[in-house]
Amino acid sequence: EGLIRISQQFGTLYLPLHVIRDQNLIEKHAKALGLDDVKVEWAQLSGGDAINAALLSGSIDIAAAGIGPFLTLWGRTDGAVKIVAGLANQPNYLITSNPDLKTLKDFKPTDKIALPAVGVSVQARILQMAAEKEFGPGNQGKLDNNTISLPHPDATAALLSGSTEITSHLSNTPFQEQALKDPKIHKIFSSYDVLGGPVTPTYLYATTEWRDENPKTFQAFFEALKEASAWIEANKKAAAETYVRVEKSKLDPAFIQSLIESPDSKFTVVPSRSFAFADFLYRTGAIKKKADSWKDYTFDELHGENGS
Amino acid sequence: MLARDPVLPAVFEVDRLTLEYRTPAGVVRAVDDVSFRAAEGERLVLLGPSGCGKSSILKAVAGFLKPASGAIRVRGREVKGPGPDRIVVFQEFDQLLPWKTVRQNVEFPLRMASRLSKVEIRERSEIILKKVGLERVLDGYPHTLSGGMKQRAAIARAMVTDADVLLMDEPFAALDALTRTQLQGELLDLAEELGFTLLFVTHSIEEAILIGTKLHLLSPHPGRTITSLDTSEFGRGDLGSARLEALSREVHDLLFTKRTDSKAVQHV
Amino acid sequence: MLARDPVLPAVFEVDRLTLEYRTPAGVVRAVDDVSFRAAEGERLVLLGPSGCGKSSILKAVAGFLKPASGAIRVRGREVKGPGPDRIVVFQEFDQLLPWKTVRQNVEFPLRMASRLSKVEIRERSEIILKKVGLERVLDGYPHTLSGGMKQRAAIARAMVTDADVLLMDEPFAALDALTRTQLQGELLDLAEELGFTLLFVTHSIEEAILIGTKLHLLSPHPGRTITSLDTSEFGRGDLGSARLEALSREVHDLLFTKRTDSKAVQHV
Amino acid sequence: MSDLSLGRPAEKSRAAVRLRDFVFTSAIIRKILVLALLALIWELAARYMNKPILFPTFTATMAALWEAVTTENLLQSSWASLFVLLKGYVISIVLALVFVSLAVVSGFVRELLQTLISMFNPLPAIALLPVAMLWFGLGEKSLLVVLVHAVMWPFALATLTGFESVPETQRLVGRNYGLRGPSYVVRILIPAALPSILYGMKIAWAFAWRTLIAAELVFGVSSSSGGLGWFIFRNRNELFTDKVFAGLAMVIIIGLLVEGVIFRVIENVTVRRWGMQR
Amino acid sequence: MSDLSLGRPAEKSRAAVRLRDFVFTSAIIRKILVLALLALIWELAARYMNKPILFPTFTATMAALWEAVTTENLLQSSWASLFVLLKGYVISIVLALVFVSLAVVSGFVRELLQTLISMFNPLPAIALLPVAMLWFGLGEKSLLVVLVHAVMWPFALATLTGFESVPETQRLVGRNYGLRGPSYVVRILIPAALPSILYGMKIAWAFAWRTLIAAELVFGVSSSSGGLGWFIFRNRNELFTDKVFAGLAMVIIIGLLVEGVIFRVIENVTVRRWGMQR
Ligand SMILES: Nc1ncnc2c1ncn2[C@@H]1O[C@H](COP(=O)(O)OP(=O)(O)OP(=O)(O)O)[C@@H](O)[C@H]1O
Ligand SMILES: Nc1ncnc2c1ncn2[C@@H]1O[C@H](COP(=O)(O)OP(=O)(O)OP(=O)(O)O)[C@@H](O)[C@H]1O
Ligand SMILES: [Mg+2]
Ligand SMILES: [Mg+2]
Repeated sequence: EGLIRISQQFGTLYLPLHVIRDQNLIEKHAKALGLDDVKVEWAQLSGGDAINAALLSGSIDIAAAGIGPFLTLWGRTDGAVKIVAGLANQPNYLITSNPDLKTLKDFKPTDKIALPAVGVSVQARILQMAAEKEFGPGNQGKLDNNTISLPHPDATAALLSGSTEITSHLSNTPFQEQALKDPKIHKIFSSYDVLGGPVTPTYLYATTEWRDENPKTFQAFFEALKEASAWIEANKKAAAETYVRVEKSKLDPAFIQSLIESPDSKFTVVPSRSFAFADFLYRTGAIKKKADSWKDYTFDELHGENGS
Repeated sequence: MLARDPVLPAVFEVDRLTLEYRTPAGVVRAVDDVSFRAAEGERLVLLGPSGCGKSSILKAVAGFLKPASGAIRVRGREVKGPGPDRIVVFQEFDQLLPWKTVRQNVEFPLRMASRLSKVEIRERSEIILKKVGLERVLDGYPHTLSGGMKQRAAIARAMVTDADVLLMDEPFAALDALTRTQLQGELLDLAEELGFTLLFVTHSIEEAILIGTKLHLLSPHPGRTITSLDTSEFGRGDLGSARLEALSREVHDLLFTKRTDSKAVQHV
Repeated sequence: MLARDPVLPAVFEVDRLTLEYRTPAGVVRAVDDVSFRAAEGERLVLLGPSGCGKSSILKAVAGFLKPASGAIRVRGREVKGPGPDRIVVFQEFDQLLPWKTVRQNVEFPLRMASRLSKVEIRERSEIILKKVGLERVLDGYPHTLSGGMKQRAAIARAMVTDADVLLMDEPFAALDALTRTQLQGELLDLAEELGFTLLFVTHSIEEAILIGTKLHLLSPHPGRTITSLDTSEFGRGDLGSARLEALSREVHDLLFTKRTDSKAVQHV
Repeated sequence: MSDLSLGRPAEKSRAAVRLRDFVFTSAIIRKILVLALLALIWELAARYMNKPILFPTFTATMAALWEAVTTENLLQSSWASLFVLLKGYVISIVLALVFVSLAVVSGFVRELLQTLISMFNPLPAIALLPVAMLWFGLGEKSLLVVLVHAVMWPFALATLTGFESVPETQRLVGRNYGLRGPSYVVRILIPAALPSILYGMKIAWAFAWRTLIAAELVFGVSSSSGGLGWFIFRNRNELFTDKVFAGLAMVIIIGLLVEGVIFRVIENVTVRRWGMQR
Repeated sequence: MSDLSLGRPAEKSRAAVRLRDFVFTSAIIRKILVLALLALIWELAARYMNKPILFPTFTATMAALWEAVTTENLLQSSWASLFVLLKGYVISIVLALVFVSLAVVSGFVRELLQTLISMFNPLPAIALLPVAMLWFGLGEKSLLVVLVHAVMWPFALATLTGFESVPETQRLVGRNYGLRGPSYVVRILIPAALPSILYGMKIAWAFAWRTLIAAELVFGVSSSSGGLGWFIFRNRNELFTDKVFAGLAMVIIIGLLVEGVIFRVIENVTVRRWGMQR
C-alpha cells in the first residue's frame, strides 16, 4: 500500500495518465480513501515485451500496453494479470501512399505494410482480422508476407518520404493523422470498420496479487483514472495543453486538440471490443487460454459497465 | 685446477642439469647434463659456441626455466622461481621497460626493494649511471637509446641493486673497446667491494679469463660440459701478458677443437 | 693514407651529413658533419664509441633517416628512401620476421626480387644457411633461436641477396670467436666473389681492420669524423701479425685518446 | 601464468597428480568443466528466483532448444541469420582493411579514418536506420548496411592500432626489401599486427551478432524469412521465455564454437606458434 | 606513414611549401579540414536527396542543435546521460581489470573469463534486460547492468589480448625484480599492454554510448531527467528528424572531443612518448 509505479508509453492515447500526473489525482483519491502517504512513480518504457517483463519482475505495478501483449501475458500467466481499465477508444488506420490501393484485395506481394512487431502487435492483429474478414476464415495470415516490422515514427517517415518500398502503414495516433495531412496519403480502412465499432486498443493492467495486497491504492488509481477520462472529455482544450506541458512536446497544441476532439476518439475506462481480440487470438491459436467473456480478464470494478 | 672446493659452501649449484624446450616439432634439448657450482664471491663464466645453451642455463638459474632433469640450488635451496636475490642482465636489447626513462629504469629495482629513501635512490642511480656514461640521457626513454646505451642502462640497473648473485648474459657485447674495458673494471671493482657471486656469459675468451675466477666451457648444441678451469689467479694486470694469451689460446682450442671430454679433462 | 681516390666513381657518398632526432625534450644531434665515400667493391668500416651515431648513419644511407643537412648519394643519385639495392643487417635481434621460419626469412628477399625459380631460391637459401651453421633449425621460428642464431639468420638473409651494397650493423657482436672468424671469412669470400660494396659497423678494431678496406673513425656523441684510414693492404693472413697489432693500437689511441681532429689527421 | 611455463613440468610420480595435471592442462576438459559450472550456477539461480516467465532454468532452456531445433527449424533460422551475418562480416572486414591500408599510405586518409571512427563508433545502429532505408530500401541490404556500420569501425580501429604498434625494426625490414603499398601491408603489417587484427575480428564477430539480433528485432524482417533474432523476438512477444533463452543459447553456442574452434585454431597456427602471443 | 618519419623534414625554402607543410602536419587543422569536408558531403547529399523527414541537412541539424541547446536543455540531458555512462564505464573497466588480473594468476579464472567473454560478448544488451529487471528493478541500476555487460567483455578481451602479447623479456624483468600478483599487473603488464588497453577503452567508450542510447529508448526514464537517448526517442516519436540528428550530432561531438582531446593526450604522453606506438 502506498506505492504505485505506472508505466507509460508515447502518444496522446496515454493522455489520462498525463492528466493524473498533472493534477495529482491519485494522491487526491488516496486521501479520500484514507491513504495519506501515497507515492507515485512513472516509468517510461517502450514496447509491450519490455513492459510485460517489468510487470512480471515487479518493477512496475500498472502496465500500459496494447491488447496483444496483455492477452499474451494473461494467457501465459493463466489469468494472474487482469485489466484495470481501458485507456481510450481510438482507431488505427491502414494508410497508404499508393493511389491504386483501395482495399486489401489490391495488395500485391510488393506492396509492403509497415507495422510494429509483425504478427504480434495490436496493429498486426487488426490486419489479420481484416484479412480474415476480407478473404474468409483461415486466411488471416494472407498478408503476413507483406508486413514489415518498423516502429511507427520510422514507418511514418518512410511513408512520407515516399522513397522506400513501404507504401502502407497500419498506424496509430498521432502518426496517422500527421501522415494524412499529406495529400498523397489516403486511408484504406480504420480498425473501427474491421471490428464494427469503436475499439480500445490499449489497456492498463496489473497483477491480481498486487491488487489484493494494495486494495486502496488500486481503488485510488481507478478513481483517478475515471476522473481523468471524464475531465478530458469535458475539457479537451485544457487536456491538449496538459499533454504538451507534461510531455514537453513540441507538437502544435492545436493539432493535439484536434486529435482529442476527433469524433472517433473517446476517453473512457470501459473496454470496447477487447473480446473480439481474445476470441480471435484463441481461435487462431495465438493464446491457449479461452475467455468466455470480456469479464474473464478484467477486474470486477469494470464489470458493471457496458463493456465488450 | 679442477674447480672443486668443498670447503666453501656453494652459493649456487647446478647439478646434472638438463634443459629442454617443447616446440610443435618436438622436444629440443638445449642443455645436457651440465653441473657446476660457485662459492661465495666466485665469478663463474660460461663459455661456449652460439646456441649451446648458455642463456638457457642462466634463465634456469634465474628461475625462469624449469629443469627437465637435474637440480639447481641457490644457497642450498632448490630454485622454485625467479626472485630479486638473483638479478639478471638479459641478452636482449628490449629488457629496459619502455615506459620508464633511463633513470626510472635504474631506480626501479631499488624502489621495489624499498629499503632506501627516495633521495638515496636517486643519488645512487645517478652515480651508477654516470659510471656507465649515460649522464646525458638520464631522462630519455629507452627507444631513443642506441644499442650499446641500452645495454649499459641494463647493466646499471643490475649493478645498482646490491644483489649478492648477479647473472649477466653477454652484457658487454654491444660496447666499444674502451667502454667495455671501463665497465669490466667497474664490475670487478664492485665485485671486490660487495663480494657478489657472478654467473657471466661472454663470447670473448679474454674477457672471460679477466672477469672469471672459474670458466665453464660448453660444447656445441646441446650444451655439455667440456671442462672447468680455475682462472682466479688472472687479474686486470695480466691484460696483454703472454700468460693470458697462452691460456686464451688453450681455451680457444678446448672450445673449438674436437676432442673427447676425457682428454680435455686430463689436459687441464 | 687519406681515403680519397677521385678516379673511381663513388658507390655511396656521404657529404657533410648531419643527423638529428626530434624528442619531446628537444632536438638531439646524433651525427655532425660527417663525410665519407666508398667506391665499387670497397668495404668501409665505421668505428666509434657507443652512441656516437654509427647506426644512425647506416640508417640514413639505407634511406630510413632523412639528413638534417648534407647529402647522401648512392651511385650519384640522392637517397630518397629505402630500397632493395642497399640491404641492411640491423643491430636489433628482432629483425627476423617472427611469422616466418628461418628458411622463409632467408628466402624472403629472393622471393621479393623474384628473379629466381622456387627451387633455386630454396637451394641458395639452404646453402647459405648451412654456411652460417643453422641447418639444424631451418624450420624453426625466430623466437626459438638463441641471440647468436638470430644474428646469423639475419646475416644469411642479407648475404643471400646478391645486393651490390650491403650495410651491416655489428652483425657479429653476439657470436663466439670461432663462428665469428668463420663468418668473417664467408663475408670476405663473398665480397671477393660478388664485389659488393660494404658499409660495416663493428666495435672490434681487429675485425674492422680485417674486414675493411677503409676505416672511418668517429668521435663520441655527437659523432664527428676523427679520421679515415686506408687498410686495404691488410687481409686474413695478417691475423695476429705485429703489423696488425700496431695498427690496432694506433686506431685504439685515435679513437679513445683525446686530441684535436687536426692532429689526428696529421698523424695519419 | 606460471613463471616456469617455458619448461616441461617436473616429472611427478603419482597417478593422481598426473590426472590432476591432465585435467588442468587439457584445454577442452577445462572448458567443459567451466561450462558445466556455469550451467549449474544458472540452474540454481533460476530455481531460486522461481520466475520461469522471466528467467527459465537451464534445463528448461535446453528442453526448449531441443524442441525448437526439432520442430521449429531453429537451425534453419540460425543459418539464415548466420548467413547474413557472415556476409556483413566479410564485407566489413574487407572494407576496413582496404580503408586502413589506404590510411597507411596517406596521412589525410588516416585522419579521415580516425575521424570517421570516432564519429560513427558511438552511434547506435538504429540511428542509421532511416538513412539506410532511404538509400538501400528494406530487407537484407539495409540490414547489411547497419551490420557493416556496427562492425567496421571497431575492426578498423583495432587494425589501425595494430598497424601503429608494429615494431620499428620489422617495418624497416619490409621497406628495406622494397615492399611498398599493398604488398607492404599484406606481407609486413598484417602479419606483424595479427594479434590486434584477430582481436578486432573477435570483437567484430561479437558485435555483428549483437547488432544483427537487435536489428532483426527492430526492423526489416518480413515474417516469412525470419532469422534467429526474429525467432527470439516472436517468442519474447508471446512470452515464451524459455524459447527466448533457447535462441540466446543458440547464439552462445555458435559463439563458443567460433571462439573455441575457429579462433583458437587460427591463433594456435599463427600468433602462438610465432611466439607473438602466449 | 612516411619512411622518413624519424627525421626532421629537409628544410625547404618557399613559404608556400611551409604553409602546406603546416596544414598537413598540424593535427588540429587537418582534423578541422576533414570535419568540414564531411559536413559538406552531408549537406550536399541531404540537399540532393531532399527528404528532410528522413535525412535533414547539416545546416538544419546544426540549427536544431542550437535550438535544443538553448531552449531544451540538451546540454543537461547530455550531461545526465554522460554521467550514467561514466559510472558504467568506470565500473566496467575496474571490474574487467580485476577479472583479467585474476586470470593472469590462475589458469582456471582465465579459462572462465575466456568462456564468459565468448558467451556474453555476442549477446545483445536488450536480451539481458528482463533478467536485469528481475534482479535490479527499473531505473539506473538496471541501466548500469546493461551498460556494464555491453562494455566489460570487449574491454576485458582487449586487456587479456594485450597482456598475452607483452614481450617475454619485459615479463621476465618484472618477475626478476620480485614482482608478483597485483604489483606485477600494475607495474609491468598494464603499462606494457597499454596500447591494447587504450584501444579497449576506446571501443568500450563507443559501445557504452551505443548501448546507453539504445537502452534509454527501451527503458525510457524513471525520473524526470531524461537523457540524450530519451531526447532522441521523444523527437523521433514527434517526427522532428532534425532534432533526432541534433541529438546524434551531440553524441558525435562528445565522441570527437573525447577521442580528439582525452584519448589523444593520453596517447601522446604515454604510448607515443614511450615509442610503443607511432
Ligand atoms: N623458446 C625456445 N623454444 C625452442 N628452442 C629454443 C628456445 N630458446 C632457445 N632454444 C634453443 O635452445 C638452444 C640454446 O639456446 P640459448 O639461447 O640458451 O643459446 P646461447 O648459448 O645463449 O646462444 P647465443 O650465444 O647465441 O646467445 C638453441 O639451440 C635454441 O635453438
Ligand atoms: N629514436 C631516437 N630518438 C632520439 N634520439 C636517438 C634515437 N635513436 C638514437 N638516438 C640518439 O642518437 C645517438 C646515436 O645513436 P646510434 O644508435 O646511431 O648510436 P650507435 O653509434 O649505433 O651506438 P651503439 O654502438 O651503441 O649501437 C645516441 O646518442 C642516441 O641517444
Ligand atoms: Mg644467448
Ligand atoms: Mg648502433
